[in-house]
Amino acid sequence: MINSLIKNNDAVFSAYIKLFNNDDNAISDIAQTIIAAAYPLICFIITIIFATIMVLLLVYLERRILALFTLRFGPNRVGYEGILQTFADAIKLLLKEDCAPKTRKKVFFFMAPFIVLCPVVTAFCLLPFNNFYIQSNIEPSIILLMALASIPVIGVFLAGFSSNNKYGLIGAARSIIQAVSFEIPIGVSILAITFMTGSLNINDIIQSQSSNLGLFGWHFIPQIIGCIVFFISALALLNRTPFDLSEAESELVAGYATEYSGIKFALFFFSEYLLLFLISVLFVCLFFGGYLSPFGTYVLPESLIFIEQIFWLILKTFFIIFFIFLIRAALPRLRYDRVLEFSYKILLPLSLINLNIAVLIQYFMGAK
Amino acid sequence: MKTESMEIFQTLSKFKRNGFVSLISLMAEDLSPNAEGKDEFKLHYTLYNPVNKEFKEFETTINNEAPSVSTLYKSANYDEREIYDLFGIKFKNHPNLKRIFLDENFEGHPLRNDYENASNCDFKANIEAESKE
Amino acid sequence: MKNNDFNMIIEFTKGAISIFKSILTVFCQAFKKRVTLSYPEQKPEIPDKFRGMLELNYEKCIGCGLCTKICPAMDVLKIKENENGIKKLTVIDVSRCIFCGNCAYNCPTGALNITKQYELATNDKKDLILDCKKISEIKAQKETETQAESEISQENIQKAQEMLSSDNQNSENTDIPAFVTEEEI
Amino acid sequence: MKELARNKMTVNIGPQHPSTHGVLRLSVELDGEKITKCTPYLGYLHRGLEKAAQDRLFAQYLPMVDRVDYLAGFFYSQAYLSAVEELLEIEIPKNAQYIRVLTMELNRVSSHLLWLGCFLMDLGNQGAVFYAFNLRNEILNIFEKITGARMMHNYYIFGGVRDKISNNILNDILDFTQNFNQKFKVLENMITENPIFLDRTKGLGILTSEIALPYAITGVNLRASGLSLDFRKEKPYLIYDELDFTVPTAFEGDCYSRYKLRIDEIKISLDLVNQCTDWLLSHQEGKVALELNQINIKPKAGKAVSYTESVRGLVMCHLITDGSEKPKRVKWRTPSFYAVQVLEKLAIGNTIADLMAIYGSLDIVLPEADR
Repeated sequence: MINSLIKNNDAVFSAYIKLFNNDDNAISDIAQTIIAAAYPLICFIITIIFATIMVLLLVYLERRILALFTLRFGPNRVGYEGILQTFADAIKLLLKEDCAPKTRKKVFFFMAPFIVLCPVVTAFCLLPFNNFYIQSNIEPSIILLMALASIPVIGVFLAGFSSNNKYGLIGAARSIIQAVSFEIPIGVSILAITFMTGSLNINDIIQSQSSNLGLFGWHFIPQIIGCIVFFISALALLNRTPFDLSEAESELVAGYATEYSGIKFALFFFSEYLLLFLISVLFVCLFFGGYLSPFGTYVLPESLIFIEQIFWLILKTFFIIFFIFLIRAALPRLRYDRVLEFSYKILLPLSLINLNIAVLIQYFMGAK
Repeated sequence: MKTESMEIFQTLSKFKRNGFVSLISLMAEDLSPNAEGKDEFKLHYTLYNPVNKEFKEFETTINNEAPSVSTLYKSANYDEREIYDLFGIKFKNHPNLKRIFLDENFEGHPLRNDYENASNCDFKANIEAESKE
Repeated sequence: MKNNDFNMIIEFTKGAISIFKSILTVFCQAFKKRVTLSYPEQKPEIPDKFRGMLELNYEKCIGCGLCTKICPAMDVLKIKENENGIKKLTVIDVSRCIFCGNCAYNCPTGALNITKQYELATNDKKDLILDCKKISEIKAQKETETQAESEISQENIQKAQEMLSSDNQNSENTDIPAFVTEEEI
Repeated sequence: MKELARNKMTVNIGPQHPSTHGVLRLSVELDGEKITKCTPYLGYLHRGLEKAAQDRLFAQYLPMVDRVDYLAGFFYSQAYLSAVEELLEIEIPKNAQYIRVLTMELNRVSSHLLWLGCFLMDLGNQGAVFYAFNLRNEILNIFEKITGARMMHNYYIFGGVRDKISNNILNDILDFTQNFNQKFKVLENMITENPIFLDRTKGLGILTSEIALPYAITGVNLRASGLSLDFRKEKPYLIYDELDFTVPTAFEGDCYSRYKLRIDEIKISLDLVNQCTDWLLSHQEGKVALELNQINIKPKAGKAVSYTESVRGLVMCHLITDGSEKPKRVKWRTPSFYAVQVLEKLAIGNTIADLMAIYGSLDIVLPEADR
């Protein structure tokens, strides 16, 4: 069972060994084991560096884009057009004194940021940025990814609960209920996708969307309802406007993170934006053909396709994220009880209808 | 004209029965010390009748105490607390007669005529001390 | 019931459309002109009547005391006797000023004026306590110096004048301190 | 478990809470997310303005009056000055009256715009506040040209106003009012039909006239519940009886109708501004102030009360003098003071999110309530 799970991974690993092993006998067994031991570490470091750059870029972009819609400039002084602003902010947060209330529950208070951060970073290894190199290409990767993406809520709850702050407690309770109610429509719309493709692997789902039609072969056309439902639920899962109830500034100050400061707050912030990136990538992979080119064929020569694939994926993801930022500037916040009503009365039925559509398509058109 | 304290309540309830349902303003004025050398205050009630669009001003002189009209007019609750805070007039049967603007531990009632303007003196003393430095 | 459901669907689609409309209106704002001024490089337009820093023409002041009488912040302006025994307004404590302009509006001789200067932030609060006498002396000294310079030789009058016109601009900006503290006296 | 479920939680909102616009403290008792009791605490911004009047000359107190409500300073100057002018027994020139009305109505628009932005921010909208402030900025620029300051104007004086408004500025004002609707459309498109906004405001915080009258609520909050009490019509001051305007009313008394009324009021005020500007453009010669010695104001002993319809409701200035050069007692009747009080009643049964919406829709400005 486990062997079959890491089957794909083995292939990548052996390819990695071969990279260092130009003539087959030159490398000794000891060196091979050292490389084998270093492999996860290198993966981890690459992930962390990539994630950090992404988060810093996203925070910067959010501020610039929000400013764009509100007739301002946004940060434009530090570095070229303010590109180093978030870097400076991050350094400031890391060097800041870490204040915490005396009455906190110490263990949980300390644990909470890490519980939020770790699963999000872990989930990064499941993302297929191109067809050639996926850190961990296990068979049911989408299930694992959704499972990892729903763990942070526990951390959020612990943070609100352990900081002994009433705003934090209310925020934590809100985010738990929100996560529980919005994971159902997300799950059902993913189910519809898996019906369409017959696979639980994200890479397979992307591959199933490739056709000569390019853009028009992607899942968002037959699954338009599912696409909308997934997007709205993702907004709720990410605590973005109009569903930012757990950290509603005008009501709960900062929600669960009210008592956090310095590096712990930075971790919350970091994982929040990382999750935003993660879910957007997943959304693109499921409905917008992941790393596929919108023209059907790749522009660059075959040896450089892996770069082009990364480019397309990042471009699409940023487009989605841009839209999420736009919504933040435009819409007011929904009320707490209305959010739940919206989830159960509108999104859940819609996602079920979408599931039926997927089944019908599969029945009449047959598997690809 | 000096009214007995219960009379204020009765007159105002009569006004209310006649349609003056809104007490738009309540103001106090310090007249003390009066001819006898005692505390004397004047209360100005301004009433509004939304049906006839009519305004009525009603004045009365009191000593240190007056009946609360907050059961008749809800808005009088804060007004009376303000007057208690700044003048020290005690309103009988008021549901929550506490200071509204100033701190609970503040001494004296600043708008009374016999109030020593201590804080202002401090302010000037501070300035002098600063300039000496 | 069916009719009711139908109405609900219509309302739902209407709502979705108007949400989309509001998102679109916000999106269109991205193409409009930015409002922000990049402050130190780009300065705002200051209207003529702007009430900024106070300025005293020390010679004109007659020490009548109207300004101190009408100042709502009460301790901004201080009148003192100078060495000749003439009362004049000498200290302006801008750190306590509320910039209402009452003193300048009611000055009978026009000695006290409002300038357009609005960049008043300093590191030390004492920088904002102006000594009018000191400022006027420095100004007078500067003027006599420039006059003396210009009278040196008739030959270089033209050159000197050219130099002066540029020098004056520079000197006004750099040499005369805008604020003179009491400490410096 | 049952006892635990029934436990109520007391949350202290403010005085440093992002949506209390200043320094109001609300002590809220929560049952789950439902509010069962709400107690406001005032006084964090108390500056003793009534006490300060007793130490100061009439003209010396005048600049401080702008600061009672920093968003609508002109109204307070007008209230104070009309009380003093009543005791001085003077009538200010026609031009001055028109200029006062013009500036006050512009001020009304600017204050409503600020309210609109902050109200939407309370509801969680991040963008609208910038559009509203941007529009308000244009009005403040005009004020800066007219008076020399953006918020604390000190422009009205005893017997008129300080300066004439030049033709250039009047034309600027006309430009502004003509372009206003087009710019304001952005906000209206964003909000008025937005189902989330409607859901958050319709039927919420209903203030019926039965509640509003005993609580002495005035202004837009009262007019939203069906009573058309506007002191510009009721007790016309200045030249309001010569101007042509209507007083909009609504009957629902909820947050949405209060929002609607304020939007209507912005438009009516702009119309009034237009009327005043047209009049002033054709009457440039007239005096704008009586020649009074500003420092030596000594009204006769007596009592004067002035009624002014401010942005937030009725502003009354009770002035009692004893013939000296300082007022004996100045009492401000401020509308926000009463609007805070009604919050106790309106909050009950609503959630925290709704409390912020109600609080925002009542347009409470704390310095005004605390004085």
